[in-house]
Amino acid sequence: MGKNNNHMFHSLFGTREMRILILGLDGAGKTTILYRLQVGEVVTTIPTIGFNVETVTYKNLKFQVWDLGGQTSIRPYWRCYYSNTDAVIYVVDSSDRDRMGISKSELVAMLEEEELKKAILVVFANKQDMEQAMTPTEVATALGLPALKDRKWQIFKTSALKGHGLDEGMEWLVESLKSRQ
Amino acid sequence: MGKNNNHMFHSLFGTREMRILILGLDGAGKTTILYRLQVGEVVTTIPTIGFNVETVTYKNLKFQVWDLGGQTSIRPYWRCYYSNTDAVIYVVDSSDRDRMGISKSELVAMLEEEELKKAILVVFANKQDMEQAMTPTEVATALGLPALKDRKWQIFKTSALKGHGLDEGMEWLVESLKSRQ
Amino acid sequence: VFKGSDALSEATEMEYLRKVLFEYMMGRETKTMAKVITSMLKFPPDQAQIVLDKEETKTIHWLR
Amino acid sequence: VFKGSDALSEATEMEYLRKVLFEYMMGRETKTMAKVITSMLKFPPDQAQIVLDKEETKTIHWLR
Ligand SMILES: Nc1nc2c(ncn2[C@@H]2O[C@H](COP(=O)(O)OP(=O)(O)OP(=O)(O)O)[C@@H](O)[C@H]2O)c(=O)[nH]1
Ligand SMILES: Nc1nc2c(ncn2[C@@H]2O[C@H](COP(=O)(O)OP(=O)(O)OP(=O)(O)O)[C@@H](O)[C@H]2O)c(=O)[nH]1
Ligand SMILES: [Mg+2]
Ligand SMILES: [Mg+2]
Repeated sequence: MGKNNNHMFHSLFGTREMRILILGLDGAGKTTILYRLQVGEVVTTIPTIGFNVETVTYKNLKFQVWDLGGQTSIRPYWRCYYSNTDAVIYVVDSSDRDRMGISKSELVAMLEEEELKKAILVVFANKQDMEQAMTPTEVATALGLPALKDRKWQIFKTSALKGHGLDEGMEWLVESLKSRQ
Repeated sequence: MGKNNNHMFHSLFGTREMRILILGLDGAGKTTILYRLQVGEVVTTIPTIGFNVETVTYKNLKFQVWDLGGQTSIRPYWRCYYSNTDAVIYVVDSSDRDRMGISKSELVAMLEEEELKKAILVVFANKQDMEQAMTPTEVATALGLPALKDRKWQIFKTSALKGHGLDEGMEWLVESLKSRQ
Repeated sequence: VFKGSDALSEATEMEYLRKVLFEYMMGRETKTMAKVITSMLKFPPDQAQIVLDKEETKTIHWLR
Repeated sequence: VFKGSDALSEATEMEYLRKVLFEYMMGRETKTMAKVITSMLKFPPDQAQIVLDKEETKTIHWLR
């Protein structure tokens, strides 16, 4: 490969917009995370009936990030957004022990979809600032992550409110996407 | 006006597509009439949930004819089609005495709409082949047609099934549209 | 729509909506279809206006 | 949609549908929006396919 080719490759890579979905139950903190990533601040949110889509630039990579509403009645339509998705950020409210089972079912159903076969999975065990929060290990077990096959995944403890852990998660994601090329 | 101008006027007039709506209660015979006009035959119909739109040529005039479904729950959306309408063909099942009052209310509500202010009204007292059919005069009275103000209208007795009366109605309509220019 | 009416007419409205949407999505009579859609689904007036204005622009574009 | 669920989630679905339709009608992300619309309104599979194929064609057109 000559110099020119190499240059073109990088340039293409540098401009290709990756598609990322932020999924998880209602109230998990998805919208809060999207705008933390985009504008670096905590914004006031209302439940998302629909979606937010923003362009986020991270380490020279451009992401088209979709934050989909997580309420029960509109969750069935997540699948309409799966096509061409490079990675899923799955957000869990670590303090919501009662709904950890539901969160797991939704995750499992999602990972079974053909269109997401090659998507990288980042789990954010969010709301770690809360006292009753489960640890990332507990969350990982509750979601059945260790049993996952043929899936590149990682879990991070985060607090979207305090801004903890998001950078670590994004860094891992960027490296994973790069090494996947 | 010179010859050329005159020619252009006629040519414009000749190609302008008039917009006609066929309205009336469900089962009145609207769809049957549309296809009688277009293909000259009685077609088998099912209740129209939506609309049919066809180009009908009559006496060198081109009409875009819309036949809208007349069931109660979709009647409220007739008004979405009113814009730029040149004429309304209002179809009544002359044998359906019980619903003549409803048919009148719908007609009155329609004629009150600003967008139809200049539209010509042709009423087809349809199903004249049926024994219990009201006469055109009875239908006209039941619909309150004689009381209409600022409206060019005419009623015709028709049988879409037998193909009676439609030509007379269309002829009057064409002449009215032409003289309106 | 889909409220305060019986199951049968609800089914009719759904079928009607599908028909109108299909035509809209196929690019046919989009101005008229847009009116029906925004009306059936009770778009807030400002949003309906934005949609209808957009349809007007499309038409003008074609005419040029 | 709009069946067998309580009034609250019906309202949510309606709002969701309006949002998705608005985006579609504004010409934004129409491929994805078309999937949601045909899925929410339970288009018959053949009609959904026609709509989605049409969206594909639009995209290819743009790319050329
Ligand atoms: N304590 C705490 N609260 C958080 C955290 N992240 C988000 N929240 C709060 O959780 C609530 C829900 O956050 P959203 O971002 O709107 O949740 P969502 O996942 O987008 O919810 P839907 O749009 O309904 O799917 C808000 O009040 C947030 O401020 C966190 O890390 N810690
Ligand atoms: N006897 C008789 N039957 C007629 C006549 N015109 C129509 N019909 C019948 O009436 C029935 C309803 O006719 P359609 O044309 O489908 O009625 P429509 O007004 O389109 O009804 P919607 O689509 O539900 O609004 C059919 O069985 C027709 O064959 C007529 O002049 N005489
Ligand atoms: Mg949200
Ligand atoms: Mg009909």
